[in-house]
Amino acid sequence: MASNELVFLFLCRALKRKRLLQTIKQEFPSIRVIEVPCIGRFNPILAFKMITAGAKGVLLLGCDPGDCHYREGNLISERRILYAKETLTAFGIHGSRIQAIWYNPGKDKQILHDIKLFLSEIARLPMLTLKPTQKKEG
Amino acid sequence: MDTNRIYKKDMNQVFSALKKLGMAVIGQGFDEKQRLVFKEVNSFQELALQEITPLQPVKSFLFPPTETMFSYQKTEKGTRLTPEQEAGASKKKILFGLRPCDVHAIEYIQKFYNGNFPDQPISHYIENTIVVGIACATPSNACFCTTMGISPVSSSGADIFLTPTDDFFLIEFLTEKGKSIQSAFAASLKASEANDGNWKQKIEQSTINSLLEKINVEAIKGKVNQAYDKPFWKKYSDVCIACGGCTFDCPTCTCFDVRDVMESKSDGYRYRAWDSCSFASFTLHASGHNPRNTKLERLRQRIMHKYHYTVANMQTWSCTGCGRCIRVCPVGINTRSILKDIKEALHE
Amino acid sequence: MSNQPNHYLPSFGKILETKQENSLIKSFLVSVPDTMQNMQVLPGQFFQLSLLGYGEIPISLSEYNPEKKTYLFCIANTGAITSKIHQLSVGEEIGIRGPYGNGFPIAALKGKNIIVVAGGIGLVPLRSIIHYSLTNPGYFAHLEILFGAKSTSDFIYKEEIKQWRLKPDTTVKVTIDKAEKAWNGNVGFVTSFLQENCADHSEILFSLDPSFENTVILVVGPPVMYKNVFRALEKIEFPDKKVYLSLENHMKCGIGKCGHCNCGEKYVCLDGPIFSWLEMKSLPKEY
Amino acid sequence: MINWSKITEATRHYLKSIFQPGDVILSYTESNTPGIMTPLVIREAEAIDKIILNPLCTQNLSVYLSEFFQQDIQSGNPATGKWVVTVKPCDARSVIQMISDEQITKDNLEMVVFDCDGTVTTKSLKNLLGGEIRSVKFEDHQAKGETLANKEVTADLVGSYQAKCSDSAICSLPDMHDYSFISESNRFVFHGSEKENTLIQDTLSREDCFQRISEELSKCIRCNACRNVCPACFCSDRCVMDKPKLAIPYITKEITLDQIFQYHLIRFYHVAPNCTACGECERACPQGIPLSIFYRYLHRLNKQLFGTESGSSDSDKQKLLSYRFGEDLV
Repeated sequence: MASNELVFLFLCRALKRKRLLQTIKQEFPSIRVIEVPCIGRFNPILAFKMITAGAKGVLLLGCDPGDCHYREGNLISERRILYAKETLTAFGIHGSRIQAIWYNPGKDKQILHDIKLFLSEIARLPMLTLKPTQKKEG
Repeated sequence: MDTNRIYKKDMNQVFSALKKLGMAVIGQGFDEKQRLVFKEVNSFQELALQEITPLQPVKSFLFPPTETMFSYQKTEKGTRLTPEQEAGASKKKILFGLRPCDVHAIEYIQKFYNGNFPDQPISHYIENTIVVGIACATPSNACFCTTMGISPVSSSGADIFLTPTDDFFLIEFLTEKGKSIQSAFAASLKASEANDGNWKQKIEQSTINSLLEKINVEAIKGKVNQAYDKPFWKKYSDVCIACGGCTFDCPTCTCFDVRDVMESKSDGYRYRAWDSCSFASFTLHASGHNPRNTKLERLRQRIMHKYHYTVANMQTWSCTGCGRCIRVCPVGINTRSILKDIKEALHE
Repeated sequence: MSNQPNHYLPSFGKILETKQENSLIKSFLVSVPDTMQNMQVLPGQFFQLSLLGYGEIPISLSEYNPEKKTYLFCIANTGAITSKIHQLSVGEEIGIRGPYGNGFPIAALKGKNIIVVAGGIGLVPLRSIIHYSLTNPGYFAHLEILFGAKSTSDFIYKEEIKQWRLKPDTTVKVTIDKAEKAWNGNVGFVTSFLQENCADHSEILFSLDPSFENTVILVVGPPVMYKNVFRALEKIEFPDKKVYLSLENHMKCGIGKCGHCNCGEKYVCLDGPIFSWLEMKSLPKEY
Repeated sequence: MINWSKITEATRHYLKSIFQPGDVILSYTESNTPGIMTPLVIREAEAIDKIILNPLCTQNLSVYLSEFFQQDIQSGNPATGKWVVTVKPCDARSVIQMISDEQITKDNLEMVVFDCDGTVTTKSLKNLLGGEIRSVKFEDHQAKGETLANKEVTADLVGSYQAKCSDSAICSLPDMHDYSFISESNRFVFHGSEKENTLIQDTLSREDCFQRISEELSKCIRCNACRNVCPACFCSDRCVMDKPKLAIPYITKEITLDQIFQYHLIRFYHVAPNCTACGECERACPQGIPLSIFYRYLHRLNKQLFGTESGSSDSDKQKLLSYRFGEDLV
C-alpha cells in the first residue's frame, strides 16, 4: 500500500469495541489504527506530520461527548480539531482531511457508514506532493 | 597579468557559450516576488549587479541547507549503504559576480572543510564551481569588509575577476580553473586601454568612502579572548532573541547537525542540515546538562568563534565583513558595535 | 566523484557478545569491520557508533583486542539512541567509524606511576589504559585505580576489578558515596582518596612518590567530579600539567566539522577528548 | 499627526518620574546601523535619556517579558522592582494576551503605551529613500534621509506603513484598566486608512492557494526567527520542535518542503488562539516570506469563533488549553 493512500484512525481505548475494530480493519485495508488512552490525547501535530508525509487523512473515533472516561477529554479534543482543520485550510489543504466521529452505543452500522463517507470524501482530494521523491532512486 | 575589456552588450554571447560548455550561471538577481536572491540566470539582463548583496548566503551552493549523506537498506545479507548527493553537486557551476567578501567566504569554507579529515561531499561541490568575482561598487550600510582586512576590489580567491565600469568590465583570468573557460569569453574579449588600470583604484576609493566605519581590529587580533568575562556581553544578550538568523545567513558559518530518518523497518537515510550555535539544543547533552545554557554564552560563542577561535586555529578571521548578520538581525544587534566594545574592553 | 574517502560513511561490525554490567550499563563485544583491521587505536580514543534510523553517538573504547579482532564498548542507557542500542542482540550489526580523538599521551606515561581516578561510568574510557598496562606489563612503574560509584548497584566490571587486584604493581581502591548494609569498604567520594587525612589515601601520592615527580593522574567522571578533584589536587599542590582528563561534549561528526563540540579554541573531537588540566584552565567553562 | 520628538520627550519624562532603583525598563534606542532600532534594557535612571521613539520602532518588546519572568522565577531571587515596558498600542495587545495566558503577571508589571501613527520597516524605508541609508530623521509623516551615495531624500511615509497600521481593530487602545498612555493629546486617534483585507485563502481556489503557499514556503531556511520573535511562542527552549531526544520526532531538522510545512503548521496551530497579528514574524523573516497570509487568517478566525480579537482584554482565558465542563465549544 502506497503511503499516499493511507488513512490513520485514532481510536479511544475506552470504547472497547473489539468486533467493530476487526470489521474496520477488514473492510478498509487502507486504514491504520492507532489506539490512544482517550481522544483527548490526540495531538494534531501528529496528524500534521502524517498529512505532510503523504497520508490521505486522519480520522478520530471517540466516545460520545459527555461520555468521556476522563470527563472532558473528547470536548477538549473537539476544539483542537476545529483549530487543526482551520490550520490546514489556512495552508490551502482541505480541512476535511481531519475528521472526528463520535461513538453512539449500538450504532456500529452508522459508524461504518460514516467511515465510508469520510473515505469517499477524501478520495476525491488531490495528492499532496511535499515529500522529496528523488531519494529512492540513487 | 593580462587584463582585457569585455563589453556588457557582449555578455549574452558569453552566457550562451558557457551554457554550451554545460555550465549553469548563478548570480544575484530578482526572483518572481521581487526579492533579491542568488539564482540561476539565463541572460546578462537578469543579473542585478548594481544592487547590494542578497541576504541569502552564497554558501548554500556549496554546502546545501539539507543534504542526504547516505541511504541504507537492511537486508538479510547485511546493511547496504548508498552514498548520495544531490544532483546539483556534480553540475558544473559558475558563481558569477560575487563580491570580494563572498569570494573570501568561499575560500574560508574550502580551507575549513579540508582540514585533517577532508569533507568529501563539500569538496565535490567546490571542485565543480568556478568563482567569478567582481569589484564591489555598491556596499550596504552594514558592510565592514575593510575592518576585516578585505579590500572591496580584492581578487584573491577568485578564478576570474571583473572590474565593472559604465559599459564594460575589465576581466582577469587568475587561476587554471578560470582559464579553462576562457574559450567562452574569447570571442568577446577586447584589448584594454592605457588608463584602464585606474578603474580598480577609483572603485576602491569610492566604496571605501561610502562605508560607514572602519574599526582597526589588527590591534586586537589574537587577544579577543581577554574580553571573555567583560560585562558588555550582557548588553547584547539581553536583546538577543536567540534565533538563528545571523548564523544561517552568515557565509562563513559552517556548523551542521546530523540526523537519521527511518522510512520503514529496513530503509532510511542520514542527512545533515544547517545548525546554529544560538539554539539551546546545539550543545545539550543527553544527560540534560547544557554547557552553554544561557543566551549570553551562546552569543559570545558565536562572536568568539568568528573573531578568536579561528584566528587561533587557522590564523584568519572567520568573518568577511559582509554585514549580513547586521542586516538580518530582527532586534538590531550590530556586530560592528560588539567589535568596538571588545576593543574598548581590551584597552581598559 | 572525487577520490577522497568519505569520512561520514560507517563500516559495520557484528555484535559477538553482550553483558549487562549493571542496571544502566551494558557492554558489547563487537567484531572489527574489515576496512578497519589494521588501524592503530590508542587508549582514550573514541568511535562513532551508529544505529541506522536512530542516529550516531560517540562512545569511547574500553578494550581493543588486535588478535581476536574485537572492540569492547560499554554503553550507558541515557538517551534515545543508547536505549535502542541496548535492545540489540548478538549477531546484529552496528555501524562504526573511527577511531577519533587524541587518546591518552601513552608515550609520556612510560615508566610513570599512574593514578586512575574514575567516577561511575568514567571507568569505561579508563579501562583501555588499565588494559594497556595488563598487555604491556612493566610499562608503568605502578598503577593505582581509584574508583567511586554512587552505590554498590552502580559498580561495573566487578569481575575485572577482582583480577586487577591480583596483578603486580597494581592497587585498586573502591568507594561508594553513601553507606550500605552489606558494604564494609570505603564510603565517601572518590576525591577523598586524594586527601591526606583520608584513612585509605592514595599510596602513590602520599607514600610512594610524595614529591609527585614521577606521577601522572588520569581522571574521568562527571563534570562535578572534576571540580572536586581539582580542588583536592590544588590543596596538595599537584602540578597541573601532569593531570589528564576526558571531556564529553555533544558531538555529531567526530571529525571537527559540525561545530557542536567546540569549546574555546579546541574541538573536543579533534584536540580531545583527553585534555591536560593545564589546557583545561585556558578553556572557557563550556563543558 | 504625531510629533515623535515630543512623544520621546514625554515618555522619558514619565519614565523618570516612576523609576525606582531595582526597576527594569524595556524601551527602544537607535542601533549603530542607521535605519535600524534596537530594544534597550534600562537598569539605571541615567540610561532613560537614551530612549528614542520613532516610526522605526517596529520590534514588539513584549517578547522579552515572558523570558524575563521565567528567568526571574528560575533564578530564585525575584526582581526587587517592577518591570516597565513601553509599547505601541498594537504591541499592548500582545502583553495583554500574555497576561491572560498566565505567562506574566500584572502585579509587578507596568505597561506604558505610547501614541503612534504608524510604523515603517527598515526594508520599506530603504525602498522609500531609494538606497542604503546613511542617516534619517522623522518629521510629521515624512522621512528626511541621506543615502550612502550622499543623496538627500525626503519621502512621504503614509503609504509605506506596516500593513497592521491600517487595521483599526489591531491599532486601537486595549481594554485593560491599569496602564499609562503617553500622547500629545491624551487621546488616541486611529490615523491609518482602513484597507480592504483580502485573504488568499478566500480569493484563490484551495489548490491554487496550496500551490502559492508552497512557492512562498519553499524559500524558508528554518532559522527560527519567526518563532523566536513571536510573543505568542513563549515556550522558549522547551519548544516541541527542539526535542532532539524523541526517537521518532514530530519534526526533523531537514530543510525540505514537507518539514517546512510541518514547521509552519505546528507554529500556526500552537499560536492560533494567542496570535495578536502583530506581524513580527513577517518582519523578522530573512527570506521575505509574506507570513501575513497566515496571521491575518488567524486574526479573522479568532474573531469569528470568539467574537473578540486575541489580546483585546486581559480577562480572556486560554482557549486551547483550558476547557471547563459545560462551556460553549466556541
